[in-house]
Amino acid sequence: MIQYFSMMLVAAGLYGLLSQKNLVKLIISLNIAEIGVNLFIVSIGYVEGGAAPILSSVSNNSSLLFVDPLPQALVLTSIVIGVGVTALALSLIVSVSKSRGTIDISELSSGGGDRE
Amino acid sequence: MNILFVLAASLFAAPLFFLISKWKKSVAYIAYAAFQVLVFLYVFFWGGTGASYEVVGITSKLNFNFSMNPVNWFFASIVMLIISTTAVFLLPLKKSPVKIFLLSLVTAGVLGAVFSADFLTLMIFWEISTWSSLLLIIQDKEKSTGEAIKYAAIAAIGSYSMLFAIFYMDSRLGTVEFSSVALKIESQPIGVQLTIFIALAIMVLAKMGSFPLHTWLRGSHSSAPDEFSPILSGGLTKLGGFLLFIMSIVFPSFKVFGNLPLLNGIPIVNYGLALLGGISIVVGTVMAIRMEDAKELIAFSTVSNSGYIVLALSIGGTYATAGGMMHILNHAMASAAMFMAIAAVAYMTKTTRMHEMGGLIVKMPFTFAVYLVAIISVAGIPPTSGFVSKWLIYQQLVQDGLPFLAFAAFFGSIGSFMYVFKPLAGIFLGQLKPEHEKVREAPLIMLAPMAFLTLLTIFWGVFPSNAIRSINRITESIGGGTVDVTFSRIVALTGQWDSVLVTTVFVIGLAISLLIFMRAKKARHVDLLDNYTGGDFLYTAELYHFSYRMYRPFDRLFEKWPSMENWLSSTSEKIKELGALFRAVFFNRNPQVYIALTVIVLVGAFWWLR
Amino acid sequence: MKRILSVIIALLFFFMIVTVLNSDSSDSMGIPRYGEVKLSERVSAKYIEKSVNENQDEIRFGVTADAETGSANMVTSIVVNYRSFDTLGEVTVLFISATGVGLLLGGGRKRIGSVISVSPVVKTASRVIAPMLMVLGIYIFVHGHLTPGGGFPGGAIMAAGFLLLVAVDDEKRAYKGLKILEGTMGLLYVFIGIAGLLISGSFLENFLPTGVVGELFSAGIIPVVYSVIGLKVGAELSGIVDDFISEGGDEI
Amino acid sequence: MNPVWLIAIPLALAFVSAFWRIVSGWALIIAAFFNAFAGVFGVIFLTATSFSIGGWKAPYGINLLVNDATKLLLPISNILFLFAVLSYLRKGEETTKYSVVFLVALASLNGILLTNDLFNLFVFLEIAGISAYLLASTGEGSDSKVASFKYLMIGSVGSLLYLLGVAILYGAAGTLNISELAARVSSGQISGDVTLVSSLLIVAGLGVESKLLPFNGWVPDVLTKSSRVATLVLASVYPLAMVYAFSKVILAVGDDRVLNLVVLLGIATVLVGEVIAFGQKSLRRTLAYSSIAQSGLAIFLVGIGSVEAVTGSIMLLINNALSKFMLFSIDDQVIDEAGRDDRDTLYGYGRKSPIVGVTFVVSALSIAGMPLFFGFRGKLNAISASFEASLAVPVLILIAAAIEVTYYFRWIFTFFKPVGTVQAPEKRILPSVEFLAFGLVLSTVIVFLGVSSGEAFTMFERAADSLVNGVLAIGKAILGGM
Repeated sequence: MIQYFSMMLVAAGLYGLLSQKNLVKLIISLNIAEIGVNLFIVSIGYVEGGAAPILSSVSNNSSLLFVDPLPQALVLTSIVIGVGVTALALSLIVSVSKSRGTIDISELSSGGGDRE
Repeated sequence: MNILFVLAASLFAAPLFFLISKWKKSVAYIAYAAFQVLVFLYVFFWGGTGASYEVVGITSKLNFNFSMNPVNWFFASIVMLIISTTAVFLLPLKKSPVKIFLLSLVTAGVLGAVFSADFLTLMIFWEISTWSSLLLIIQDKEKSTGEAIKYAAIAAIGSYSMLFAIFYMDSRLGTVEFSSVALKIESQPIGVQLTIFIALAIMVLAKMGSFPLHTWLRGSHSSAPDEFSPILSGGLTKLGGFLLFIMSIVFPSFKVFGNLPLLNGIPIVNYGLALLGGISIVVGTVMAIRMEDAKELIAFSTVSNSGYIVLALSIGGTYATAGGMMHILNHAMASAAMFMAIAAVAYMTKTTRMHEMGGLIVKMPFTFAVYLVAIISVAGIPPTSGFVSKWLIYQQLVQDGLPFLAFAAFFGSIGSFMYVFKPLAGIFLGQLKPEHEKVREAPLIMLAPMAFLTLLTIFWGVFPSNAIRSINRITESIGGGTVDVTFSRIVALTGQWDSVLVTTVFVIGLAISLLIFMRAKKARHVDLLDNYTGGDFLYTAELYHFSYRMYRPFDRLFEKWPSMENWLSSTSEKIKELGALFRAVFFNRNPQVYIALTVIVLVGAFWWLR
Repeated sequence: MKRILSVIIALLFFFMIVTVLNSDSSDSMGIPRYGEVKLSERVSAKYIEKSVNENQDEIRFGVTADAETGSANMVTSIVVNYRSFDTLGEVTVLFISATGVGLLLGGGRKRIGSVISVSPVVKTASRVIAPMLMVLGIYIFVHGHLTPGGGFPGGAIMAAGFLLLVAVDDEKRAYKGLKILEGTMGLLYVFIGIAGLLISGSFLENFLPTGVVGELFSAGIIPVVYSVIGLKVGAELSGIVDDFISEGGDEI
Repeated sequence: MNPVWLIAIPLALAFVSAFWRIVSGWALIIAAFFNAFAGVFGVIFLTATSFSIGGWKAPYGINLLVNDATKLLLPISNILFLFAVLSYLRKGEETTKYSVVFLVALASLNGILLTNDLFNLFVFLEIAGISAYLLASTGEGSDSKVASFKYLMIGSVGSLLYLLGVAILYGAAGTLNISELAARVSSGQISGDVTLVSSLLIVAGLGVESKLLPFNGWVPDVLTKSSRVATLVLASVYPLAMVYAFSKVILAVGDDRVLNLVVLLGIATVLVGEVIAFGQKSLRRTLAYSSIAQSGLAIFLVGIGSVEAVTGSIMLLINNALSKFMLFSIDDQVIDEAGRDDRDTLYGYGRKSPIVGVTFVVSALSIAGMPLFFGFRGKLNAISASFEASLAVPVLILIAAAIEVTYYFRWIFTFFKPVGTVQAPEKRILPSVEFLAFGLVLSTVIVFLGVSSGEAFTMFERAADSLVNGVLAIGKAILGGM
């Protein structure tokens, strides 16, 4: 179920990416899709009844049932990468809006773009 | 010393001559000329040993193959003859290091191509000579860049078509060598055979400048540097003849396509190719008649003569094969001589437009003689070698009963009288222009190679048996029939040709007319533009030059013909339009379109492939 | 029209993935149903048992000593030990985007002031809370090998402290020292890797004793690396915040 | 030498120059020189193939793979990068501002070439991507910022798709090691739907950076609007690394059905790229579209997947990198000189500046695939291999090649158009020193590879073999050892 939900997030993000015009909204849509993918990655590591993969005084034995720790490590990486890309994208938006005075993608495309 | 050494030497000679010419141009040019002559001598005397060589090299499974068979010898001798005479001819002309570099590369490419024993080697060396000749063409004249691009486009069509054929052969037959392809091709399905044949034929048509791929010849020949035109027309286009000979005779096209419907005993594929040859005879002739520039005119005469070669070699048969081969030899010499004569005139007068000249016979009699013999040969008049080849081709046409092709061939012959006379009259006859009063005969170093070609033309006209025996040896070596010749006679089915006898008669006739000429009254000189009594001023003097629009009435006949000249530029426009469309679709300005396309392709591919 | 198309495309994508998730994969390895993962078929099994290089008996919390990696938090052991190279890359991503933000927005001297006026109570309170947040961040990344969390959350919490300061104080700017901290920490991470290469034979390999699982001073280089990462991430995120509020003017 | 130095040194210097601006230019030069030398002398003589990171054995830890293909591409990409850096630092203005970005890009490109782990590849792709977005935004005016933003959008979506593909693959196979995944995929252990959708997602993700249609919408804008030095890197070294990563991953974990799609998209890329390039009036724009076409050429061969095809792909890739480096630097020279690069400006430029002209001819002829130049060898392999697919493939490729030859010749003719034959030749224009050096070196390499005997080409074959069979063999060994 959670996997379907994560894919819905991806689809929602995709919808936003295709339909929105505001650059900031586009980045938000991108983030939504990213979160969907991250959620999906975590979900493929879930084991029914598994404990969090941390040894502690409660779950103190590696022969216990744990969930898959690798996807969690991957998600950590991909979240941070997402943060980096978002920061860069936002700063690009700031710089574009300073010079062009608009953050509407269709206006930006008609002004610049692939001209002869 | 084998051909590999010569080939390597000629490849390395290019940068060497370039460096030498940076130091001293004349030394480099003399060395270049000497080298070409040496290569020619080597090729001519030791080129037909029958040895073959294999050099590891191209890709992991394909190697360079060279052979020194009679066929290679024949074509190599012709091409090197033209190149070496031109190399001597161009000594007095303007020198540049770039030109000598490219000219040396052309030699290397041509040499490798004519000694090749497989299609890939042929194609690679041919391409080398093609791109270096492309760069050579644009060296001198400003309009040349626009013209050379047509050559580049058509050469690309030809080369890639040939490349397709080569690798198709490789994938189907596992070999690209001439001899083993000839053995294995017969067992292939007809579709494969046809594909290979047609793809190779496109290369032949493109490089020989035959209809419908002839449009590059006019611009490239006329805008090429004057000293390069003889090589381009006499040397490089003859490589097409080499490939054609390989694909129609060695590759036994008659046997291979024998199961297809026959037209007058000729397989429909060969007939189609011959028809294209016939069309290019007609088109070349008609267009040549309409040209005002001497070099453009000869360019179209090359189209027409390429048509003869294509026609002859594709209908096959003993006489046509011999005639086609002979015609390659003739036309190489004649067109080279014509271009040299025009180049000599242009060197002295700085123009190639015919109506700007006239009366140069008094100033340049030897050049005139060279030109005269060359046009006689092109028109196919005895006692030049041009007659023999055309006679042989007619023999075959009559024997096979091919009325359409025969009509084209006769049309070309008669038409060639008209167009070769135009420069003759325009440049050499008529009245000398005042600005050409100071023109002198071309320097000896230019005259010598021209005279050499002229003598050869007459020699093989008088003693065709000499050339035909060589051709017989070639056709014999690949199992074809031979033409019966004696010392002075050629025997064909419908008659025989005694060249020595005819020449004797011709010489006697010449002597008589000379007598009459000497006894007759001398003509009086009148200035062409002397209109003192007319009471009018002449503002457009060239309109009154008698060779300007000389064949205007004839020209009008063909004015409405659809022009084949523009298909290339219209294709280019189409490609540009397509490009604009593609750009609008795939490189839209809005990134959302890219994302949408990405996902659509992804999803579409998933449902398609699943 | 555009929206409808977008919906259709998004739904098609959704169905594509759903089809794969639902596809019958009884005879081959498909995507396991939610919660039905067999860990024994995955590389993670070895990470849990800490027996990648040699077979280890059962790991017991607070007992087992000198395991191949001494981290009680398995995710941390993967992030900073088994797949530490990813983490180095991840740090670099953050680093390069922080640099990029700086390059694009320019580290100007003037800054954007806040629109609303902040009451002195909030100002004072935030001055108390911010250092506490930073200490919390340090606590989190130092204990990264024992508890949930680690360098990235720790660094983010530290940056949150900085953000708090910046939000309430119009004059507040980042110190130039942050850049130095960021760069040095990155350099240190690479040096730890090189030290591993020189001492133990491969890049980023552990060269410290791993200690007893569950103790603070255990797990070899993991706490060291996580501290480095924590400080670096904290400095970087603060730097990004600072760049976003800069308005131009002279460069610092 | 452990190849990880190639990643560690530039990275370390990047961190140093982050806070120590004054040395950043020097740091960049040191790193570029180090990588160029280490890339040549340190890697070629390596006998080991696998280098673990962190001391963990193959499928568990990340490992770097040094096979014959890497040994070929590492030196070339590092040397080209050095050349680009040297001409960047010569420019003078704003010399050191972006050197951090260059350093990180250098490290990430080496990482992409070396790593043998899907997720690690993702990380390096992201680093390279972000560096590329930054490099793309370096142009003058806001156009380059907009172009960079578009690049970022499509690039992020691409990497998102790639990540999703990797996740699906991990969910099914439980490993991220490319070799092990290759072994599992080839032995049919993984269900068909999973391999299909994951390889589709990976094709889309990697296709963005490798300029595969329709994922390449960013290319023309970025390559024409960004600053000129950034273009040198983005047009020569980046495609080398990206297409290599594409071929490595797709050949290893790609589903056979997806290979057909790759052939299809590759050919579409070639055709579309060449057709658009044919109509362009500015040199830089022509080169940008020609880059797209060349990438397509290298990629469709990957889709065919035989050793011969991949040999051709690697050769074309290298040829494109070498030649495009020269062509884009020539475009720089022209813009420096004349301010524009349309046809009218360029008429007769090669006569005024013969060295620029000659290098242009060499590189253009090599890209167009004329004999005596390296590109021809690649093209022969490509066409020969394309007969393994349907007969339409070579036909389409040859049509595209004919278009390509024509427009490259048109540019050559433009360069050498004899303008003003009567008047005295105009004054000679001398190109910059570094251009002379690089042009000479690269032209020599192109001609040398063009005329050297077939024996020298076994290295390309070995490289291809290591991609087609080598990666899989390592995976089989891992599976067997588990």
